[in-house]
Amino acid sequence: MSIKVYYFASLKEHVGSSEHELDFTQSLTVNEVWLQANATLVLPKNTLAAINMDYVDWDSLVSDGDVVAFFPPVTGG
Amino acid sequence: MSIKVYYFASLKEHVGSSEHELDFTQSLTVNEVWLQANATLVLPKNTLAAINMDYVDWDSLVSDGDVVAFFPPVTGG
Amino acid sequence: MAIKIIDHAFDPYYEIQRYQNTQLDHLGAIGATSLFIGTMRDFNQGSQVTGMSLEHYPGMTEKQLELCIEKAKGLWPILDSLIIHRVGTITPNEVIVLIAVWSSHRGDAFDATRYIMEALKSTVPFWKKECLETDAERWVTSNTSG
Amino acid sequence: MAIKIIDHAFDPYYEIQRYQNTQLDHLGAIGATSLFIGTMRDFNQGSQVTGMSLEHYPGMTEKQLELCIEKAKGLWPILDSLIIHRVGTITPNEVIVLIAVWSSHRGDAFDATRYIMEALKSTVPFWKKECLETDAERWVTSNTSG
Repeated sequence: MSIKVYYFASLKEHVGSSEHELDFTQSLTVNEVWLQANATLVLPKNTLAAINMDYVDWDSLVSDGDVVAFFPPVTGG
Repeated sequence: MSIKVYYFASLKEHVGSSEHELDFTQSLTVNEVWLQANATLVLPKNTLAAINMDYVDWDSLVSDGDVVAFFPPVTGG
Repeated sequence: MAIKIIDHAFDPYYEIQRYQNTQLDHLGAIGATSLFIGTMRDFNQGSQVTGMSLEHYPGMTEKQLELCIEKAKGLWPILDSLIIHRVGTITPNEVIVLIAVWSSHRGDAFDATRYIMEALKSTVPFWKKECLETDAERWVTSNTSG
Repeated sequence: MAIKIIDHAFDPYYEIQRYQNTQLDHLGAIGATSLFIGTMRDFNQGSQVTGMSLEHYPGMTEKQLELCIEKAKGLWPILDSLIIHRVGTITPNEVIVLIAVWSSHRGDAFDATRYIMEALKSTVPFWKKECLETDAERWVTSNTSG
């Protein structure tokens, strides 16, 4: 299965990339997606995760075709 | 001593006049001012009183030259 | 800080723009602007309302409005404020009151705007008389709680 | 109900007037309009700030803003609402966000506006990076409480 991963704001700078495309053979959690994509990087605490533009917990399962996003706490308004 | 008395809104209609001029020889409270000016009229409950545009209690004393106002609860905004 | 009593229909956004362009204090420090606009509805307490006349006590109105602002300033660090209130004959959809508060932080602007509105409704000498569809008139006898 | 993300400076009062004149629902029932306008200050956390860039997550931004409004509608009987938020490069005194809520009664408009603003600040994917007087840049790492 194939998913897209997006990074925003300071996390995009931390990762050094705004997106990754990943292919897996088995089902993964959001946390495992982070580890697969960025194994060598420290995960900044408070990092938020979304699947298809909805907030999710880090143990949520991703499905084929999902868009996963990681980003720091939001600071709009 | 001489004072002015103003009435507003429904109280003006109740009294049938928008103002009175009164002359007294001794010191009076706001309540006594109402009785002097409108002895025969029932005082509508919740009527508010002001001296010189500040809210006052009904037992406040009026002084020469004061402007006393009586009016119903306010309904602006 | 400004207080205006107006006896004709006014556009609150035009008034705010004009105030901001000519009189607003502390521009660079302003992070939050909170506005409240009260408009005349076409119904009230179960009846269709076709118009309204708004009486006030000239002089005491301004004095009490200033007191509302002074009290709000004592409670929150607000940078500037503007109150405009209609008097006279009003038709549905016209603006009755505009309250604007400027501050550095949003919580202060929200709190102060609401406080001023509640203080205005309970202390400033305005009185509404409604004209009903039946041509009857009735005094509004008390304000609803906020 | 409308949501707009804008990448250039805008006049909130012009936008509100335009919305009211062309799109506003339930006109005769509206008794209260509450607006909040967030503006960029020239200082933050002890530093002079000369500008800001505002990043967002297109698509998720709109989805989360709609969710803010839906949740507010579930809590208060609001008649209409408008949210406009800036993205891109912003200079001090420019407007960052406009929230407008229309309702029959004032308490609902006040409550819903504040709720939407707090929900926006905690859930909608916008991120601010400030440019300091020293030419340094810094990400804003958390929003202040409201």
